[in-house]
Amino acid sequence: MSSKVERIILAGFGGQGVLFLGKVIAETGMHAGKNVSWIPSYGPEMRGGTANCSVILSENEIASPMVTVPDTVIAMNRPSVTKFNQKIKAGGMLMYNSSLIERQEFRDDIRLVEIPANEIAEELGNPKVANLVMAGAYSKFSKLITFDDLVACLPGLVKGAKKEMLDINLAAFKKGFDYVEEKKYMFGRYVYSVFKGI
Amino acid sequence: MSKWVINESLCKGCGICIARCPLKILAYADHLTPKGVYPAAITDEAKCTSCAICARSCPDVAIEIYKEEK
Amino acid sequence: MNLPFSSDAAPATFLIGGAGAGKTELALNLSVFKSSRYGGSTLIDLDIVNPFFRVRKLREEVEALGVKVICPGDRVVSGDIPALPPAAWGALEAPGQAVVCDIGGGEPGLRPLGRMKDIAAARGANVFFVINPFRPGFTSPGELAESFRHMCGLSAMQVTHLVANPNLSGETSVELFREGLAMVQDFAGKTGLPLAFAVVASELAGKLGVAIEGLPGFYSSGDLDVFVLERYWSVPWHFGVVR
Amino acid sequence: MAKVLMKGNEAIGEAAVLAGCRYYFGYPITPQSELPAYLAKRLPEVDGVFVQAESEVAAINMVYGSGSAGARVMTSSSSPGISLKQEGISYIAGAEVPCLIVNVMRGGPGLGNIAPAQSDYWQSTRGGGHGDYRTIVLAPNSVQEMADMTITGFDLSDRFRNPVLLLSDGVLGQMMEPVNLPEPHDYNINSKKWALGYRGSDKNERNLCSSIFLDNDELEEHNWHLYQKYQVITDLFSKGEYKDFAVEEHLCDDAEIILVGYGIISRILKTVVEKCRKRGIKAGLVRPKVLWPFPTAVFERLAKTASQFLVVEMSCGQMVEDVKLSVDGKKPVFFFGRTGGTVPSDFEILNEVDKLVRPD
Amino acid sequence: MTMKKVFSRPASLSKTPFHYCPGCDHGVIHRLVAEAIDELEVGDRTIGVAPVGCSVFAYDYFNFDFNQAAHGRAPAVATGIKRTRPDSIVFTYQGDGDLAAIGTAEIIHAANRGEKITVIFVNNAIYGMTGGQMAPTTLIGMKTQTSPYGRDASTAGNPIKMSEMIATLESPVYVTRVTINSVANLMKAKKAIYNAFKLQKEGKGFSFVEVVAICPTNWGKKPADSHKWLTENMLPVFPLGTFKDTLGVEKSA
Repeated sequence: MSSKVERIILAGFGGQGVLFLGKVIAETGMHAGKNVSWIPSYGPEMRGGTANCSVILSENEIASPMVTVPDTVIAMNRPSVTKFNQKIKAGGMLMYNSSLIERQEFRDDIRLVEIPANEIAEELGNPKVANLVMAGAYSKFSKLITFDDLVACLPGLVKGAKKEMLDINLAAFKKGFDYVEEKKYMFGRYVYSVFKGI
Repeated sequence: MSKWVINESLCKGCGICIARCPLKILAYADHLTPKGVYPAAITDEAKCTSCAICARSCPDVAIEIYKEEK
Repeated sequence: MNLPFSSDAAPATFLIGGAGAGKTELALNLSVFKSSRYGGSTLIDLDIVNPFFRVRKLREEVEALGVKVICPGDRVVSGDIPALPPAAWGALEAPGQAVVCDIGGGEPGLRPLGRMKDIAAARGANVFFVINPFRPGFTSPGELAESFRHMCGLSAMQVTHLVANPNLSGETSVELFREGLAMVQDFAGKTGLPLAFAVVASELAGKLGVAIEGLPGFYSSGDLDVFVLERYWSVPWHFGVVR
Repeated sequence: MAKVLMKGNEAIGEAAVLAGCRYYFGYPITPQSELPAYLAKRLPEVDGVFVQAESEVAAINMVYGSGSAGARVMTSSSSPGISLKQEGISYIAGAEVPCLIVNVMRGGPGLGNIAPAQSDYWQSTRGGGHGDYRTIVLAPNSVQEMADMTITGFDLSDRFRNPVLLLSDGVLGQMMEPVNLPEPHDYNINSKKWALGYRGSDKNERNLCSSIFLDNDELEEHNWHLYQKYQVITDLFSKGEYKDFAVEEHLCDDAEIILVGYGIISRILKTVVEKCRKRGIKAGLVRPKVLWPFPTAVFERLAKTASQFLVVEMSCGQMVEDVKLSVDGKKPVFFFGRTGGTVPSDFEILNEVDKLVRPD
Repeated sequence: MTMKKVFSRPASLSKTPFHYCPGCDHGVIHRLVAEAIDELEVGDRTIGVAPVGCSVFAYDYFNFDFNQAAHGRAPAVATGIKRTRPDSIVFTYQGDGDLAAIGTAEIIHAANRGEKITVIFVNNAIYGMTGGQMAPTTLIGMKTQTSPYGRDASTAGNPIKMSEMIATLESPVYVTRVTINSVANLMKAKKAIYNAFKLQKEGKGFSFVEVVAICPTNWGKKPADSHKWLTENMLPVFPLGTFKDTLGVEKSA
């Protein structure tokens, strides 16, 4: 992953909160002093049951905000994998919600990260925060935003939320981040083989 | 005693005032105005009770009525 | 020598007829003719229908020829506002100059005449029904009769004469003129209304054997009175241009 | 003020409030509905007026009324709705009433779809309604510019008593970027002496806002008066104070091929130019930021140095005509476009550049 | 001995002669509006909205500010003006084509929003301006340029009764229909127009006065005959009366 720019597509069913997830990442990037852009799926792409958005985090000025070749795809459901799997840049990352997506034969030139986001969210007592679990997980990989940035940004994103809600959001971040940490993904190397034959 | 005044430059000769005057003391004048209209005129001002029906009926607001103040 | 049309001296002439019958051109010519013959005339523009064919467009040109033009106020001259000029009533009432009234084409143009029928009757006005048998709605004896009946009903005025204006604009030939004229003559016979005269464009007059001394004017062609037109109004996109 | 992450549509709304706009009249249509939604919430907070009209036709006429009464007023819509507004825009231009109109373009003709498009270029720059008139057309390409040009738009419309059109598209309307919001302006509704209801002590005649001139000469005089105003505006944008505002050039000085695009396309073209340069192709970018008056002078100048032009649009080719007029046959002008909601990718544009630069 | 004015031209009416045909009711209705404005002493803060139709030049006949709106759009324009300058007295002056056909949406919704404006609706059952075409209020069987065989309800519908329609809405505070076919009715019309503006002055809400009027030119009748025709033919279809007076302005006056 280039240290200068991260191009992300976030996709899932409507209602899984992928647009908000994108906004969380973009807003965090902005507060971390990066250039950012966020575009929701729009037009013909909207058909077919997936909602998605594109986010760019960059050290430099963002020319085109369109993401055609993502560095990272965060997929919350199966159709999103089908739709975006082939577009990921070689050497990029597919981070997917393994609660809803079965392990399968993916491309072997990308990094795979599986997060059982729904299960983690249910453990926390609120299935709606599965998206934020992914945000926490993403911060583990990002070179442009950190977990602390994410945490710092949260109160501004959920203005007027009750303390319990804020707490559960923070917990979701943390769980996602920790999940990646515990699994000890090998950063900087392509770990496609990790899943092969397991 | 009343005074009946018409602004002939506004009168279009439609005849509504003549038709509505309860005392029938209005008629067309026998001269043309510069605009080519035979205007309404009062034939017997002494009889006018200043009821102002003519003035109120005039679509061109051409008539003014005055009455002697006691 | 101009042959005066016998009823020409009537103090007021109303021209009615279908849209495009040639009323406005005839009204212009008649008023110019009357102006030269009687030392002045008045042309009243009562057209509330089509702003593109109103005599007011040619006001300055005909006024230079001694015709007093009465038309709605200056501010509505280019507007689609059917305001009638109040001076029209004054002009019809006033004794003196000959008055020609141009009425807008088609049925709606006839409606305002309802406001004038009494004054027209009191003045013994000529009411000319102008027929161009080459206009839609007038091309067969049946159609012509139906249109005539219908329009007379709307105009509320008693038609006193027919006027034949058989033309296909620039394509009018002698044969065509005679063919159309015959139809109007036939119609005049059926209705018992006199055919006052036929309208002839100056270009055609020579071919019909009319010796012209001055335009516009009344001439005789055999047993027919013809009124030969000066073309003031050639085509609407040339309006305002007088030769 | 700190940066905030905003959608393009929301940025317009907030910038309008900061510009002193307190009146919004609109009707919902995708993809601009966030803007009325934003203002419905925001305007009451600043004692402003938000009215959801019964139609776009009514909305633009409310704008006409409010603008004629001296307000800074705006409306917004998307392509089919802008078509409905054209009657009112023509009246507003005729009566010389200032206002801001936002078009977040979507696909057409007809109902088309809700996807982003740039197919209202002709409608926007050629008047759109009946009669001889012009609207100033601003074309932002970022959320920041959506905000900035909203404010510029109000200033321009007040200065020239002319409607200003902010021509955006679905992508810009929907995308979020950080925005530096400008400082709020105070706007005094009684600053326009000609406005209806103006009751300053220097008012001696009644005021009239009208586009009717039934007298031929009066209308002709009015038409030439408008024309002269448009000439003044054109001069200010081509050589006067708005010269630099009107157009952005990027790496044009030594460029052999000039890419031309406005709005979101210009962002993609910037990426294409960077990629071209990496591959040794001397590409440059011209981005008209103002579509009327069109920055003709830039093209006249570049036609001397560049060897060809490629215009890229999300339409079947509309602005390309203005570029051709400006280049005036001196150099070839090519076109590449996508429609139906597809935003062309940098790769496909690069492919087009390749075909032109390396024709074998 | 001094002479006292019994009747003269109201101050709000300009000196410009009307362009209307001789005998046209527009002149009287203009005057009634001007008198109401004068009597309420709001001439310095009144803004009119002129429509498209014969009264397109209405703005020239009053001494206060005016906007000239597109056909049918006057209530929308008035909404914009009133919302922007709530302390102004804003009224529209519209004909039947303007208000009851092309601008139906605008009038209904302005009424329904309860815009605090006054609408003067002149209904003469015909399109005067364009030469006597059928209006939405044209009577059944009435012949016009575009209903040459008489209005046929089966294809052209029935005359729209705007006052009745608007009175069904919750928001309007005053909806009344008057005429000026006689001096007595004229005085009632004057009162109605006064009431409508009075309500607006008090900040009360949407007021609507329909004036059933004549078009002697397009009807082809002299003014007196036109008023007679109106009485015999229009009033049975468009009955006079007040359809809504939420605040009881007529009784309080």
